[in-house]
Amino acid sequence: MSGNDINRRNFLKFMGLGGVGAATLTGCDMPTTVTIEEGKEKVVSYLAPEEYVIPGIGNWFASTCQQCPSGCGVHGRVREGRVLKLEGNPETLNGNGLCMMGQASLQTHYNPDRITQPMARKGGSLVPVSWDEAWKLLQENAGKVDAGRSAWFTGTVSGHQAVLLKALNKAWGSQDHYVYEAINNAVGEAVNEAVLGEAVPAYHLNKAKAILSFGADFLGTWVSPVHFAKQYAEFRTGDRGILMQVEPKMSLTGANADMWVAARPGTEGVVALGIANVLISKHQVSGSVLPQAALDVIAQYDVNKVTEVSGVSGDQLVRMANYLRGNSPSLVLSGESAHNHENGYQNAMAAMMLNILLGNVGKTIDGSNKLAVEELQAKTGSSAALLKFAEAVDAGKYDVVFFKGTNPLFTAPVAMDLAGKLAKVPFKVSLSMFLDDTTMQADLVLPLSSPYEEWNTSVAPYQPVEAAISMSQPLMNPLSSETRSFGDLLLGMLKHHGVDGYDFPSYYAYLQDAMDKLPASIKGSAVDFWADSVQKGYVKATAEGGSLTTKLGDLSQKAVDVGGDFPMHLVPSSNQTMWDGRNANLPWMQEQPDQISKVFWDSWAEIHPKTAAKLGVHEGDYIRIKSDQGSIDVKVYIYKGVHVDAVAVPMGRGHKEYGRYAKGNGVNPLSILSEVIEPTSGELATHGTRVSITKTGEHEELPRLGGSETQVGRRLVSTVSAEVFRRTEGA
Amino acid sequence: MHTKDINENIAWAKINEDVLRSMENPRVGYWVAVAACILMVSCAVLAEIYQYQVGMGPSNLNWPHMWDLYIATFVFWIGMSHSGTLLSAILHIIGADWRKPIYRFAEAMTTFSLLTAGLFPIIHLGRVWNMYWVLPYVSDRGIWPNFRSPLIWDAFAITTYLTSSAMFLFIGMIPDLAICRDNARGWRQKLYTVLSLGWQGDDRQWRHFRRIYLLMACFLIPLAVSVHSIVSADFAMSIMPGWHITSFPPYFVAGALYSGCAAIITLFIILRYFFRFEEYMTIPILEKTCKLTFAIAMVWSYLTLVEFASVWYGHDMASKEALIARFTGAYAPFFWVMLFCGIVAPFGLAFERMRRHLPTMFVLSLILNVGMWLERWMIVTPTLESSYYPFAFDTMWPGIVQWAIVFGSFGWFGLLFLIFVKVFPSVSMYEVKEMVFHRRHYHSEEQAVKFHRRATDRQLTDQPGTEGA
Amino acid sequence: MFVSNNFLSEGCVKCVGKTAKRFVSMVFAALLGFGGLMFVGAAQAEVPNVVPPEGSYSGEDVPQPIEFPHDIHADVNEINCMYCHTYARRSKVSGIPPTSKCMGCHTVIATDKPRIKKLTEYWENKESPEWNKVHDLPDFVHFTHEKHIQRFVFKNEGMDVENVSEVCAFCHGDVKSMTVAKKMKPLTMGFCVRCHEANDGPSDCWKCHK
Amino acid sequence: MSLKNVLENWSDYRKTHEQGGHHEYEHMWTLAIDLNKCTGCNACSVACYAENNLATVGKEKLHKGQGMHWLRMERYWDEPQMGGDDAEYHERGASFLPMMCQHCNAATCEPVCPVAATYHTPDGLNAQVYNRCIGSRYCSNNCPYRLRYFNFYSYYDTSWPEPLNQQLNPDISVRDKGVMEKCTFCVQRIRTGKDQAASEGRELRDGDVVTACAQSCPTQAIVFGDMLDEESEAAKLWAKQQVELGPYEQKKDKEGSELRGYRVLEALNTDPCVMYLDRVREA
Repeated sequence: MSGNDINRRNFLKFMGLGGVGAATLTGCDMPTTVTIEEGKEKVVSYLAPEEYVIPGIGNWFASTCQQCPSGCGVHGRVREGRVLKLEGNPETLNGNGLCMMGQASLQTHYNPDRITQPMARKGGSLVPVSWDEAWKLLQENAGKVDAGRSAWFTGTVSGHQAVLLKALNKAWGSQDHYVYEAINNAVGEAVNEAVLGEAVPAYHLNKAKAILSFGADFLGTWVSPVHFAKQYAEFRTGDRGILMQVEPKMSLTGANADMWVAARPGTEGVVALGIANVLISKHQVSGSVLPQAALDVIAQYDVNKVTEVSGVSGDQLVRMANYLRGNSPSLVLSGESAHNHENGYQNAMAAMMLNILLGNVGKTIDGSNKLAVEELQAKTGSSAALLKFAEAVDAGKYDVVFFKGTNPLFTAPVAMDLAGKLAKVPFKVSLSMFLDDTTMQADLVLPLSSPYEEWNTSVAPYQPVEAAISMSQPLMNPLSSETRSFGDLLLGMLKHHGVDGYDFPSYYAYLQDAMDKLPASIKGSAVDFWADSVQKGYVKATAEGGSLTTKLGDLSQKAVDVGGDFPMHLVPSSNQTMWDGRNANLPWMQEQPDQISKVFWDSWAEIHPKTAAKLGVHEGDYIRIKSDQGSIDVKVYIYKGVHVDAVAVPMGRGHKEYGRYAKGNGVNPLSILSEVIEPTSGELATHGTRVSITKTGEHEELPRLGGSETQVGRRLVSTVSAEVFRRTEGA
Repeated sequence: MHTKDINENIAWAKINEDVLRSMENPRVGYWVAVAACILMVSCAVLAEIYQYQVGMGPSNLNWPHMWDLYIATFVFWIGMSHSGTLLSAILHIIGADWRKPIYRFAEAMTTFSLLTAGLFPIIHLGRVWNMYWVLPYVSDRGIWPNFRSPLIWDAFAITTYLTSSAMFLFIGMIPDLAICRDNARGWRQKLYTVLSLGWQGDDRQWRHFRRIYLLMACFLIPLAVSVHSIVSADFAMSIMPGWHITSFPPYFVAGALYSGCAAIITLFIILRYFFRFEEYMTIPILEKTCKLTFAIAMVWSYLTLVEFASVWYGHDMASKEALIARFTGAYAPFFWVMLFCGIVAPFGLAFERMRRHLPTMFVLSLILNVGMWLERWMIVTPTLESSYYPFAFDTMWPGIVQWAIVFGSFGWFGLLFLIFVKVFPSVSMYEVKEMVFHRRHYHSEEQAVKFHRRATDRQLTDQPGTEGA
Repeated sequence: MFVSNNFLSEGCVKCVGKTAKRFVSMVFAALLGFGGLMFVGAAQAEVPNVVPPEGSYSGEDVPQPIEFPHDIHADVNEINCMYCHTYARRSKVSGIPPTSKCMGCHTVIATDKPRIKKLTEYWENKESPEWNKVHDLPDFVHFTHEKHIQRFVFKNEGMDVENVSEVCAFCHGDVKSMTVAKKMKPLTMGFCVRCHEANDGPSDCWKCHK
Repeated sequence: MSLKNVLENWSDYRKTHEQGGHHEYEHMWTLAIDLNKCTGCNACSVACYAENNLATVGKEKLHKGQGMHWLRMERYWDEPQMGGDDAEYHERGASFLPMMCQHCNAATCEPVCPVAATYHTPDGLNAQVYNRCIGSRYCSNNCPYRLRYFNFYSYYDTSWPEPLNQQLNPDISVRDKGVMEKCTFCVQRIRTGKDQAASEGRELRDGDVVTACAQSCPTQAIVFGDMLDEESEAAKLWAKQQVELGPYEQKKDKEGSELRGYRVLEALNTDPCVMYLDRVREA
């Protein structure tokens, strides 16, 4: 690890890209085409290397992964001026581990489709321009907009970038900063806020003896998967907790569950009420912690009713209740597939009710430890922001809109006609590394440097134990001299706008200054705070977590409608491979088979064998999934991990732009979503779309890894019962 | 029923004349055949160049199907080569003199099919340009091939067998080459002068010739058996279900003789028809060949069934699954066709009327060989389709590159053979003369009754050696 | 012994670098060479406990941006090789000295010479010269200078670090006598393997192949 | 080994060829993989791509079975004979199995290679020397786990368009068409770790070398270590599970032990160096 107190800036300045063996990359000679003739390769020496730089020996530098909003700490292996490999930073939330997206974030950095210079729309198409011209265009179009007529539309932002962005908005006289993430936990946050008094509390999976998760894919896409995986390992050792997952389509977490229960989409809340009913009526769990209104609702949902509504059998309900009753403390979570419905708020509320009923609050759910500096905290995304933004744009509210770190034209349902509405914005600026679907519609494109080329601070939205500021430092020289870091651009815009107090030569200088001004409680006693933080990759600020309240809201459930012409539920599932589509341009991610279906490089629809039999389709047959907003044709994968009434199509593929690896690859289920909205939180109910499926008659082999779905009687993975495990390895 | 297998009254000069006639004045049909073969070879050459440039990918080989048609066809051609040894060496030693008019082209077939077979292990290498690494040469790097690998044994076996069978072919041809020399002019005379090694046909030469010929025959028989046993070791030495089978060596040898004999019938009919060798390649000889083929077919069928049975009654689940997969898996149609061609079709050989009907025999012999080619494919591929590891189960269809090269290999063999029949006598003149001589002296009408060998005939007295000293 | 040390060596046969010719010359040496080419270590007696590798090669002249005179530095001024090639004892690569190191001396020494002027020009432009690689091993070879220097110099009893150039010469030839370095040893696998055998180096393929 | 060496050490040479492998190991690198902790998240697989210059081959080729996933994450559904049932849904979730080269001590791939490009190192690794490989692909055919992958094309043309190629790890070669490749237990890391230890003048310690997969695993389900170092975590795990290298049937299994450790297809007597610990389910 980097044990050197160094000035990274100088290091990079003096280090020629590639260092020794720069002209041809070492390791790239092909075994069959070897030349060892003299004078065929070039060697460039260092100009003036740092003491610790030894060619041929890798150094590790800390940074932060920006591939998803979790913000895991990483160590990057740097050799001869190139970053080669990322590993988890053991001292941060994610520990040693790093998920596949984090591993592949290197390919974001080295991507061949990165934008290498500013581009402006001229005569209908984007053409490269110089930075001078770009700044001029920006000044002309954005410099003198009226107050309040500009907006930022970004993904999750935190740290000093958020500070600068806020300052910039202020200078423009606008309050409008929309933070949009297609994969979010916004409904859950709203319920947490209402019930617990805190939007993102700390979950202690490792302390739970049983976890019941309603569609919260905490090993895959929910909140902070790598951190949860680490806790999950603890949860599974010793006395081994029991994991139950209730959802319409098997997620990665579901695949690891002891009990995976398929519930009709949108009925997770009903299942939760049913479990509560069993707990109270059969197990004499005292309902006194719940308000009477809640108990009345629970009483309505006896086993038969729950079975009728959700399709979850009485036996399953009783077993789940038994597990929860017998293993305390437990933890009940709710996620994507429960939240993203018209009744998502009630679903999440019902799940939260179980936590209160079982007395988990304060044991496995705790107050989190927010960073004391409010302005550095993460602004987490929601799809409500997208809806509001679309509305505002449609109303012609903005003259200038800045996009950064999000691709709404890909993730927004076609029904919203976001593209059409965006046409009403005269000047759209996209700050992006790639020509994604949104950037292609921009009037001005400013090329960003990659997270591994820039200085940055960020704050992870999920701060369970210790609040921390994550530090990013450049792991190598920028690949292109024409890209700029987001921080530098913000600073530049502030300067162009003539805002006082931002007279720094670079974002790096600003950051050093800003870090220096952090309160002493955060800075601690380090001799050289800056160097120490950069070297460690984080600044930790321990504080007592707040305490949580338990104000349960309304539990009454809305009946899921029958669907009429559209009897099936569309589940646009999320997974780690593609996330919301941002990973579609990474060849490693495309090449990785999906965790559950093992399909690669393509989209697929998951249906239950019974549904398939009814349609008469086999694996690889195309089905047409039709909603009131359009249809998509997609190949099917048939297995028993999806509810009979549901058809699951993973999101993330089907880009129209976004580089050679993403373009034209698969279909985008988000494109046919109906505009269903969860009324309480205002979120887009992405799982609320009803569809019909028909066979198209076309067939193409499904690109799927693995010749057999079962072990064909070999003992490759065998299963022992938890009882045996506890006997032999239990604590 | 007894029919004369050769007319003993045939004049010796006519034998020379007939055989030498077959060597000259190629007709249009010959050139068409040559052109067709060259075309086939060009397909293969183009495919190979493409494969060399691009890699093994276009051949559709994949994980887990690392081997496919190349190895199957390699085994097929190696098998084909066993017929020549059978006819010339084994039948020579056991004294079946009806082989005499037909052994020459069978031997040529041996050599050429080996030349064809030898190409396949080379073609199938991912890095052809390093193929010489399998040979134990003294290297600057001080490294050696892995002598434990059956592929190395293959390299040794094939090169040895090729050398020996080519020698055997050549040595057996020397007296005939001398006849050619004496009758030829121009480049042919020069060629035959060199090749006949100064053969004068005197006593001493004949004595040496007989000895060396017998010696070579004795040497070749164990060699041939070992070669195909070694080829079978490519599979039998592995641990894959469906390959790791103890009975593979005899099974492969039987299969080899089987396909070789079937090929002999094919070529017999072709040569007889086009070169008008009716007087030498007579129906009775064909009948005997057919009977021999039938016997071998039955041995092969027996071994096939033994293989099934031993797997079925064995304890290895994976092997059993592999067997069942052959009968029911993706390649099952080919497997059933193979069983039909290999086990059912040869019963056609059991009927005299069919045996004596040339077109039927021609078609039947081709069917048998299709069966034998499929057999090799069905050994290689279904095992790779489903073996121990379910995650790697996969069905693969060979790509056009593989087909082109396999197709071309037949052209290559045909081309070599076509050249052979016009440059060298495809019927052994001196041995036919011997045969005629013997028939005249021992097999005349009354002698035939007296001396003709029959199993039931216990009154043999002074049966002369059919191979004169 | 029937098979001499030199049985497989290239002895003093000039190898011209083409594989085919090398092969021929090898066979030639093998035929003629039995025992006749025994010459062990007379020239390099300074390095104890070592059987120096055998084989020679006549490299081409490689043009360099600056004709660096190894002879003046290493021979006339007796500068230790590791003074400039400083990574050799602790890394895989010996390292081309950083330009700053050159300038360490040449801001004062011989500043009027044309080569130094050129160097100064590079330094002032904040550039490093692009040298042409003379001793290149294929990229699938894991060769580490560190191990060799440690074995032959630092952990070699009786070896004087002053004489490190004798060890360097095993693979790089007598650089002291050259201006611009030239490839003087074949650096083929056989060359390595024979030396490894003679000096009990590792014989595992994966020690060097990566 | 030169001819001289062969002659002088004939009996050793003969023995290695009779019995295969080494008999005096310097290290014995092993993995222990706990399927109770493994979530099937694929991080190990991508880490392997990143560390080992694995080519991404694209949809068509990967679908054809010409991909390079050295570490593949297998997913199986329960079937009746493996304790599953014919219920309407997969109630027990999936079984995940991260499968990389098992570095068998009696590797079936080794004896069949015609040019000895694959062999056993004194570190207990099943080595593949890319340069020596001529691409006969026999090793892959003879690997019961199907863990060897062949370069059907020159993937380097297409896999790393500029500047993706700058990510290539210089410590390991990029393979060209026609050679076999497979998991090496990150031999470049072992090499670096050893060099590092040697230059610090100490013995290799547990934790000095971690394979890319083990390092990236979020649940730390994969543990890498030296079996000969009794203090290593991996060796302790093996000992705790009473799984031994060598036999084709574990003593504890014969005794009906309930411990979870097993080796995949052990009965084939390949003597794999990777121990798995059974998946656990509540019922």
